Amino acid sequence: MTVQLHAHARAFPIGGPIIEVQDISMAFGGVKALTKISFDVRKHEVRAIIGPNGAGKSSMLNVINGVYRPQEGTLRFAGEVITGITPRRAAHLGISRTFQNIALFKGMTVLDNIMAGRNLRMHANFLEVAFRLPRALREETENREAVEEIIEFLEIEHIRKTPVGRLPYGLQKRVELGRAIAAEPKVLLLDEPMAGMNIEEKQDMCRFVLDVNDHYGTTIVLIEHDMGVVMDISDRVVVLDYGKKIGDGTPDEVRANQNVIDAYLGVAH
Amino acid sequence: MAGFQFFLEVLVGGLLSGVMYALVALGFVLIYKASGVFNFAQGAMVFFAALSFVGFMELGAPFWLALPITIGLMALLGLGIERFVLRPLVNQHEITLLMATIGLTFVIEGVAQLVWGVEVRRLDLGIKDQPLPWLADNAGLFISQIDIFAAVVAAILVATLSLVFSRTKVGRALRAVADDHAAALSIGIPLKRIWALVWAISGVVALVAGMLWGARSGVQFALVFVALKALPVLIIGGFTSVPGVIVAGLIVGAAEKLAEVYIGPSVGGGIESWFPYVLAILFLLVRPEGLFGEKIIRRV
Amino acid sequence: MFYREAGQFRTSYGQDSQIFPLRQDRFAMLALLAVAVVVIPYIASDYWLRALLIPWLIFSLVALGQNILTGYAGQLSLGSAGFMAVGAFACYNFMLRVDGMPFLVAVVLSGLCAAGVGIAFGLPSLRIRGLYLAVATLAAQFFIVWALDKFGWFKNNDPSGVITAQPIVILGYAFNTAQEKYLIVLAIVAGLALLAKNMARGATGRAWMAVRDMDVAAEVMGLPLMRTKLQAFAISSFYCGVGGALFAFAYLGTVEPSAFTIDLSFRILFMIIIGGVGTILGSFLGAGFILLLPIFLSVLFHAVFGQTVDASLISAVELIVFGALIIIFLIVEPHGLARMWQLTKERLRLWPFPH
Amino acid sequence: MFLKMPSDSASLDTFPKLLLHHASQRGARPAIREKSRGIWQTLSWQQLADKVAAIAAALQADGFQRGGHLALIGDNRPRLYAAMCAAQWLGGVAVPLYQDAAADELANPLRAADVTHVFAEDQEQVDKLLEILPQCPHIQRIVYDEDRGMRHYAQPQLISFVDFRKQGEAVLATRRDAVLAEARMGRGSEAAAMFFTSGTTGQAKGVVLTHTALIDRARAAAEMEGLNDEDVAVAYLPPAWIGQNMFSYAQPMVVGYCICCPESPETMLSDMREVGPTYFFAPPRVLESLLTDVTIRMEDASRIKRWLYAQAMTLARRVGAQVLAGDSVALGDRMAYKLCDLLIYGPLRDVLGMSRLRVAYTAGEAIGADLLMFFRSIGINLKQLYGSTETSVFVCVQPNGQVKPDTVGPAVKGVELSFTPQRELLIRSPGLFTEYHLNPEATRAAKDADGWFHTGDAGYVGDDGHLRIIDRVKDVGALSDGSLFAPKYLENKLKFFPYIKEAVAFGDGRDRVCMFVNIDLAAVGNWADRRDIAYTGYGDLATRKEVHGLIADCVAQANADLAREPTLAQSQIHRFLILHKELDADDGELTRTRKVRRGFIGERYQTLVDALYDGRKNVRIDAQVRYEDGRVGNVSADLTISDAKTFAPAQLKKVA
Repeated sequence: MTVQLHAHARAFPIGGPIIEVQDISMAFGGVKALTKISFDVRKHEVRAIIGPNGAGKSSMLNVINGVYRPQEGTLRFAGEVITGITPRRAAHLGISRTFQNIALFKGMTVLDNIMAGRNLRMHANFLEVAFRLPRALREETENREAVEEIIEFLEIEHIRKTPVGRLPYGLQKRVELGRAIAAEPKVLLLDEPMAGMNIEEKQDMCRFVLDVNDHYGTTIVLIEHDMGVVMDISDRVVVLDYGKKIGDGTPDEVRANQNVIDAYLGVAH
Repeated sequence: MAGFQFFLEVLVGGLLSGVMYALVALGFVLIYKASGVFNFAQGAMVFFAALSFVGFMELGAPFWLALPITIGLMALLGLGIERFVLRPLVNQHEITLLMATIGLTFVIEGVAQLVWGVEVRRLDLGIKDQPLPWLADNAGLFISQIDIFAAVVAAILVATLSLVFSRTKVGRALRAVADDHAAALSIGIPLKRIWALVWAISGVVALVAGMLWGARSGVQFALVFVALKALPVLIIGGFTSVPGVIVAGLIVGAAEKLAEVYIGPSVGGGIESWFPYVLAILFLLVRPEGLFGEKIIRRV
Repeated sequence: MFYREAGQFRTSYGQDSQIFPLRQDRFAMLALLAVAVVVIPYIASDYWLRALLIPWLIFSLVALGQNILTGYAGQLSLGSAGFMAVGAFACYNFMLRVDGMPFLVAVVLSGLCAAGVGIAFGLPSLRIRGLYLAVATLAAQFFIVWALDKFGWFKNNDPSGVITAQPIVILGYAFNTAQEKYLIVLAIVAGLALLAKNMARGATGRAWMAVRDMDVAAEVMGLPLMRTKLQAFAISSFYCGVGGALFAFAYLGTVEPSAFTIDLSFRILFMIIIGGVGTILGSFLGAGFILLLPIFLSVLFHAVFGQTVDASLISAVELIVFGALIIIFLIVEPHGLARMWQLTKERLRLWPFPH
Repeated sequence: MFLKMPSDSASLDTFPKLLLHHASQRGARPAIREKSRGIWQTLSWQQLADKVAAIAAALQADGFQRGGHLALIGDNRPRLYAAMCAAQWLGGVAVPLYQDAAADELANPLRAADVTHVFAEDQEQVDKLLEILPQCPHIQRIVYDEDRGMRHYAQPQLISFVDFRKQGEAVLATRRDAVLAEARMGRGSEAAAMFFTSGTTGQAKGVVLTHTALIDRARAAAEMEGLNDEDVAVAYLPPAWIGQNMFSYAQPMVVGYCICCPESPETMLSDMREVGPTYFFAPPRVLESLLTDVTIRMEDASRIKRWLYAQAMTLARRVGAQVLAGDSVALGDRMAYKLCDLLIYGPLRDVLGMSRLRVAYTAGEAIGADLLMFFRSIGINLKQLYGSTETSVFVCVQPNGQVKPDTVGPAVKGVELSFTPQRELLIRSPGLFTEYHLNPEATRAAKDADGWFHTGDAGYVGDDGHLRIIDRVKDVGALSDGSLFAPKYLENKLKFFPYIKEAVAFGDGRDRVCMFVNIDLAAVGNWADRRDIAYTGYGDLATRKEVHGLIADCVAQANADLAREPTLAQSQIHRFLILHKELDADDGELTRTRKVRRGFIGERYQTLVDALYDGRKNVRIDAQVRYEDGRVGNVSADLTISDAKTFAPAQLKKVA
C-alpha cells in the first residue's frame, strides 16, 4: 500500500522546511538528554525520529512542542524562532501531538475527547455556553460536524459515545490520533504511535497516519524504535543514539549508513 | 528584657506544642511513605487511642496493663483499616483515598463515642502541668514540665523509629517500598505485610501522641482537629520526610504561637485557627515539594 | 421496560446533544417539575417544606457547586461551607446597607462575592495539586469563618454574633410562608441547575474534565489550565455562595459564622461522593440522601428503642453510618447513586433483554 | 432551485414525474434518510428532486442516451437511488446489480445490457469494475459515491459523485428547461428497470419492467394496505433485488413515504430500532435470525424474567394471533394479554424496532408456522405475499385478519390466476415483465401468446380463495413407488427448526428420502455452550455425536408431522448427514437470494449422496472450501450418517 502511495503523485508535494532544529542541547540535572541536535522537517513530509530506547527521541519531541525547554540551540517554526515556547503557544502555532503512553481524557467519551481537541476553535465563554447563546450553539454544531468527519475517517463510528477508559489499547491510540488531528494542525508529532500494538493494529495505524498526511497534507514527525514500520512510511529519517544524531536521510540512505547499522541495527529488537 | 524572656517563653511553648504536631504528623508520614495514602483519620486514631487508654484505666486497669492492651487495640485497628478500607482501594487516585480516610475519621469518632461516651476526660501520667522549677529559677522561663516530658518522649520515639528503619530488615524493606512499589514487589518484598505493619506502627504512634495531648489538655474531640493542624505541617515538611515534619512541626508550632501573641491582638485574636494553613500555602508557592521532599519532575 | 424508543431518532446534532434525548425522559422531567411547582406546595406540610424540601434544594445547589469543582474540574475542596458563609453574610450586608436592594440582585451579588473569594483561594491551585490544594481550601474554610466571627462589621456588630436575615421581598411581594420560600428556592435552584448542566455538556465542561483527567495533554492541546481551574473555582464558589444566601434567608433565618463548620464542608463533600461525582443528578440525590439519613436513623431508633434514646447515641451511630457509607461507596460504586440510577435505566431500556 | 409540474394522477405514469409531483405536493417532507456521521441525514422530496435533476443533466451532458442502461452497484444509498431515478428521467433503464457479486459475476450483466454508465458505492466496487473494464467496452463513465481512498485513481472513466453532480448543476444553470423537458418526455410504456434473476438454475436473465408495470403493482398493494406519506420503511436488503426495490423505490415514489438507509449492515438492528419503521419487509431467514437472537438473549436473562417471558409466550401462542386478527377472545385472556403486552410484548416489539409497524411482509420462500405465529402473537402484523421479479412482486397478499401459515393469500386486485394440468401456476397481471433482455426464446418460454406468465411453481387455490404453493414444478418428483416427492416442502419442514439452517432433500426416483443438513451455528452453538460442550467451530460442532442426536430428534418430529399427511406420508426422511461446511453462495451452492441449488449440490457431493443410499454408517469427504479472504483450501472430514425415526401412518392415526 505504502509503495503505491509514494508511486502516485502526492496531493500535497513536499515543500520547504517548516521546523528547523539547530544545535539543540538539553540535560536533566546533569544527565545529557540531547547534544547538539540539528535537523529540519519539510512541509507535508513524513519525518521519522528513530533510535534505541533512551536515545532522546521523546525529549526531542517535547522540545519541539515546548514541554521541555532546551538549554542551548534554536528552534524555528516556519522561519520564526520559537525556542522554549510554552506548549499552549505551540498548540496555537499549529503543532499538535500524541503521547507515548496514552494521555486521553479517561472519563470522557470518544466524541468529547475529540471535541476537546478542537477547543482552540471554540471561543464562546462559559456564560454563552451556560445560556446556550447563538455563538456557543453554532460552534458546538460546526465543530461536531468536523469531529464526525474525523470519526468516520478513523472508522470509530461504533464507539462514538463510549468512555475511552473502556476501550482496548489499540482503539485508544486511534482516538488519541483523532484528538490530535481534530486541531487541524500544521505539524503532527506522534510519540511511538505503534508502541505495544500487534501487527494488524500497526498496519491500520500506518494506514491512518499516511491517510492523514495524504488527506489533510499534515506534516508528520513520528518517533518509533521499531525500525521496520517506520522505514516504509516515512520520507526521511533522523537517527538518534545517546542523545546524538548519528544519521539523517531517506530510509535507504539510513539503512546504508554504517553508524546506524552499528549503533542501532546491531541492537537486537 | 522581660519582653525578650516573654518572647522566649512563647517561642519555647510554641516549639513544644509543635512537637505534638510533629508527633501526629509522624503517623501521617509513615503511612504516606509506605502506601501513598494521606491518612486523614490519623487524628481520629490519636483521639481514639487516648480515649481507649483512659477508658481502660477507668475500668480499673493499671497503667502497665492498660498500655499494652491499648497498643494491641491500636495495632488491630491499624491492621483492620489496611485490610478493609485501603486494600480494596489500592491504586486509586490519592483524592479518593483521602476521601476514604475522611469517612474513616467519622467511623472512628462514632465508635469512640459509642464505646466511651462524649465527656472530656482527664489523663494523669503523674507529671504535673507546672513550670519546671529549675528553669524557672535559673532562666526565669516558665515552661510546663509536661511539655518537656512530651518533647523527650517524642525525641525517643523518633530516635527508635529511625533506628528501626535504618537498622532492621523490616525497616529496609519499608524504605524500599516507599521508594518504588513495583521494584519492591519484584525483589520479593511482601507489600501487603509491610503495609499492615506500618499501619500498626502508626496506630502506636497515635497512641503516644494521644496520651501526651490528653495529659496536657484533656482527652476530647478537639484532638480530631489536631489532624487538620498536621496537614500544614506535612506540607511544609514534605509528605515523605520524617526529619522534615519534625522541623516543620516546630516551625508551625512556634509560628502560630508567636503570630497569635504578637499579631493576634491587632486583628482580634484567634488567628491560630487559620494561620498555619496560610503559612503552608505561602510556603507552597515558594517550594511546592516541601522542606526535605524530593523535587517532583513530571515526565510526559 | 417503559421506554418505547423506536421512532425516536435524531436528524441534527442539536437533537443528539439534548439533555433528555428520550421523549419519555423529557415527559417525566416535565411531570416532576409540574408536581414540584403545583402539587407539592399544597399537599406538603410546613414541616416537610421547612425541614426537608427547602434544605434539600439548597444543599443540592451547594453540592452542585462542590461537584463542579471536585467532580468536573477534579480540584478537591474542603472549604465549601466557607464559601456558603461568604454568600450568606454578603447577602445580609447587601440587603442591610443598600436601600431598596432587590433580593434577587443581592443573591446574585453575594454569589459573585463568593466567586471572588473562591478565585482568591483558588490561586494556589495554579501551582499545587491534589492534597496540597485541599490545604488551601481548608485555609479558606478556617480563615473565612474566623474573619466573619472576628469582625463585627459583617454582623452589623450584633452583640449576639448572630445575623437575622431580612424578609424576602420581590417586586413588592413578600415571601413569608414556607410555600412561598419553597417556591423561590425551587425556581433559583432549578434555574442554576439547568445552567450547570449546559456548561457541563458544553465546551466549558469538556475543558474542566480535560484538566481533571489529564492536565498535561489538556495544556498541550492549548487549553489554558489556569483560566480553566480558576473558572471552575469561581463558578463553584458562586453556586455555594448563592446556596449560602438561600441557606440564611430561606431556610434558617438567623445564622452565625460557626454554623459553617468544617464538618459541614465534609458533609457537602459526602453528598457528591454518595450522589455521584461529576454528575448534576448526583448532587441532588446525594444532598437528599445525606439530609434524610439522620432523620431516618432517629425515626428508626425511636421506633426501636422508644423515646428514651439519648441523642449522643444516635449522633454516634449517625457518624458511623456516614463514614461507613462513604467508604463502601468509594469501594463498591465510586460513581455513586447517579451511576446506579443510570444503570437501572439502561436495563429498563433493554428490557426484557439482559444486555 | 424549484421544480414544479402539473399533477393529475393520470399523467404520473413514470417515476421521474412522480418524483416531481411529490416535490411540489410535499416538497418539505422527508424522502430519504441515511444514518451517517451519527445522525439521520435527511433529504426532502424537493432536495431529492433537485439532486436527481442535477445528475440527469450531468448524465445527459455525458452522453447518456434515451433507452440507455445505467448500472448501480452498492448498498442502499440515497445517491444511488437518485442516480436510478436520473437514468429514468432521461428515458434510460436502471440496472441495479448485487453489491456482493464477484467481479466476473458482474461482467455478464454489464455486457448483456451494454451498460454505458455505472454508479458504484465505493473503492471496493470501483476496483471490481476496473478489473473487468476490458471485457465491458461500453462502460464510459464510473461515478463513485464515497471518495475515500480514491484520490490516487487516475483512470479517465472515474469521477466522484460530488463532482459529477456539480457538472450537472452547471448544466442546469443554463439549460434547465431542456432537462425538465426530458422528464416530461418519458412514457409509462417505456422500460424503467432491469433486474437480474439469479434463478435457481442456469444463466442469470435480465427481467425488463416498465414504469407502468412497477407503478401499477406498487399502487395496488399500497391501496390495499392504505399506505400514506406518514409511513416509514427501512432499506436494508440488496437494492438489486426486486423486493427491496419495490419497497424502497417504487412504492415510496407512488405513495410518498420516507425510506431510511442504515449506516452499515452491522448497525442494521440498532438503526432499525431508532427509525421504528411502520412498513417492513423481511425474508423468512431474517425473521429467523431475529427470533434466534431473541431466544439466545432471553436465555441469559434472570430467572424471573425468563419465567415471565415463558408465561407471556404461552399466552401469546394461545390467543395472540386472534387478538391481532381482532377475533373474539375471552375477557380474562384479553386482560392477561394486555398485561403481558405492557410487560413483555411491547418492550420486545420496541427493542426489535417494530413497535410502530403497521404492515410487515415476508416472502421469497415458505415460512415456518411457528416463526410466522411468533411475530403475529406478539402483536406484529406480519403477513405473507407471493410474487416474483417477473410479476413486479405483488401477485397474492394476505389481507389483514386472514393470515394463515400455509397460504400466501388471495390474488391482489388486477391479477388473474390459472393452473396447468401439472398444477403449474399461471399469472396474468398489469405488473408482468415485458421480456427477458436479449433473450427472446426464454421470454417466449415464460410468457405465452395470451400473456400468461408461467411461474414454474406448483400450487392450487383453496376454497378460501387463498393460493397455496407446494414447490417448483420441475422439482416436484416421485419416489420409485410413485408417491409424490416435494423436496422444497421437506427441506422447509426441517429448516423451520431453529437448529437447522439449511437442508437438501434427495429422493426423486429413489425408494426413500434422505437429506443433507446444515446446522445453525448460532443456535446449536448456544445449545452446546449450555451443555458445556467445547467446540472450535462449525466443522467441529457438525461432527459431534450430541449434535447428531439433537438433529435426529428434529427429523423424527418432522417425520411425525409428515406421517399425518396422507399424500406425503411416504416421503418421511429415512437418513441424513450433517454437512462438514455451511452451504455458501460464493461456492455456487446457494443462489444470491440463498435458495439451495439442489442439482448442483447433488453433483458436487455425489459421494455423500451415494453413501446416504448404500447404507454406510459414515463417509469420508475431501472438499475444497473458499475462505473469507478468497483463498481456497482443502478440508477432509469424516461424516457420520444417522438413521432417523420414522412412523407408519396407520400407527399414528391410532394415537391421534
